[in-house]
Amino acid sequence: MKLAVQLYARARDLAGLDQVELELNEPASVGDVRTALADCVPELAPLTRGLLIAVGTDYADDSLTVAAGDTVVCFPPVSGG
Amino acid sequence: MKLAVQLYARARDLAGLDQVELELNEPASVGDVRTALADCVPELAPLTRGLLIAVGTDYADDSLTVAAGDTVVCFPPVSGG
Amino acid sequence: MIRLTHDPIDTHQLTESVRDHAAGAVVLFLGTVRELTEGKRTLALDYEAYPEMATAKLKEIAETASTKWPITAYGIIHRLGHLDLGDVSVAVAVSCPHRVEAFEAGRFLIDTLKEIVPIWKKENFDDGTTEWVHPGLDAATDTPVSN
Amino acid sequence: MIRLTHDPIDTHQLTESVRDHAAGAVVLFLGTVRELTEGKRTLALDYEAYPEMATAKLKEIAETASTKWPITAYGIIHRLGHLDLGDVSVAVAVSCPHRVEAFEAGRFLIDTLKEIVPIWKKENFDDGTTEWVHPGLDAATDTPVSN
Repeated sequence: MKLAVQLYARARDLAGLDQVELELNEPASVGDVRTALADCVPELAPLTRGLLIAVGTDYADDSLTVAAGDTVVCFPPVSGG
Repeated sequence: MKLAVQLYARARDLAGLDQVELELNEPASVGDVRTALADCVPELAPLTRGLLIAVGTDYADDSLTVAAGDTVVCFPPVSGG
Repeated sequence: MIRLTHDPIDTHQLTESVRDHAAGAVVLFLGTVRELTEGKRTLALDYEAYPEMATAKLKEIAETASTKWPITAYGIIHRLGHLDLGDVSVAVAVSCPHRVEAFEAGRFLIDTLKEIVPIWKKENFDDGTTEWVHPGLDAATDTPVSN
Repeated sequence: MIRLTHDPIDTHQLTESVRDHAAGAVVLFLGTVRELTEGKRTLALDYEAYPEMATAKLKEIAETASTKWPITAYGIIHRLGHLDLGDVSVAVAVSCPHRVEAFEAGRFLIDTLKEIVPIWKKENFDDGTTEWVHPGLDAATDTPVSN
């Protein structure tokens, strides 16, 4: 399946892209997204351990299953306030 | 010596006076002021243990010596804020 | 800046006065006249101070706070006189480089103010009674206003 | 009330919005753009959010706070975009019956916001470099602006 992953902050700047299209085998987990991201965008590889992934508006851990059409978002640790 | 003691809040309302003139033997302490106040203004007697006494702009304990001309002020526990 | 006033407190001006490029955090505390206290309904409060000592103690508290936390700027204003429901009785503003310090300093300033600054409030309850608030002394309800 | 905005935050309006006859205490926290961080001089900050999730998490935090403290009213506004020195980046206002609760709730709201809400800031230093702030990741200074 195809899955679009939105990038924010330093992840977006390193990738040079707002969004990355991944090709994943089903069923796919958030952990698979993490691995595919690092393969597809080598610039993100040094960050991947520290990147956070959200599905919809919730943090997701690597075991969560993602489906085509999910809003998947990837970003480094937050620093608002 | 004569010593004027200013009263505030419930102490003033109970006494019905802003200020009480005390006659004290020298040397006089804050403890003597406390005793003389209760004698002179019986309405204050039930409060006397709880009354605070300041000399100038500082809290004074019963052992402090007071002199004629000191600003002596007496009030119940504070409740600002 | 320390002030006692009979006028309404300009809380916005106070807050702005502590903002500073050296500070990353501002904490403002407002005490406001609350309607219900232990089931009794308050209509108004009257505040009174021994002003010379109140001002001196507020300065002392601010100086103590400045030795404990890296305070960039502060302001404390206490209102006196007759206050209606919802009115601001006290405003404490403090700025520091970081937020933890600003919260701790703000908390210290208002806690210590309430402990040692010679200011008193008298409750005006909706049943017509009034009562000076003197923590640690027995509550003593004074004559109904209608008498 | 929860809001993300690119406009300057009206901190006075926010503070007034939480005042209530049921509350005796209001705490306002402001985060402001500080000039010096670990010896480096900041000229400006750029804030960015994943807005849908930021709003959802702010609501979640406020709901959690409301189960821990008797919050009368609250408001949280986070600014986004380019902020200059001294600008207010975030404002949290909370009112409660008593001050201890208001301080604790205010502290919880800003602490938790900084932990979990997807908002990021980029430092613009006076040496022309910029740097995303990502706690726990190695600092990585990006290309000088002049390149």
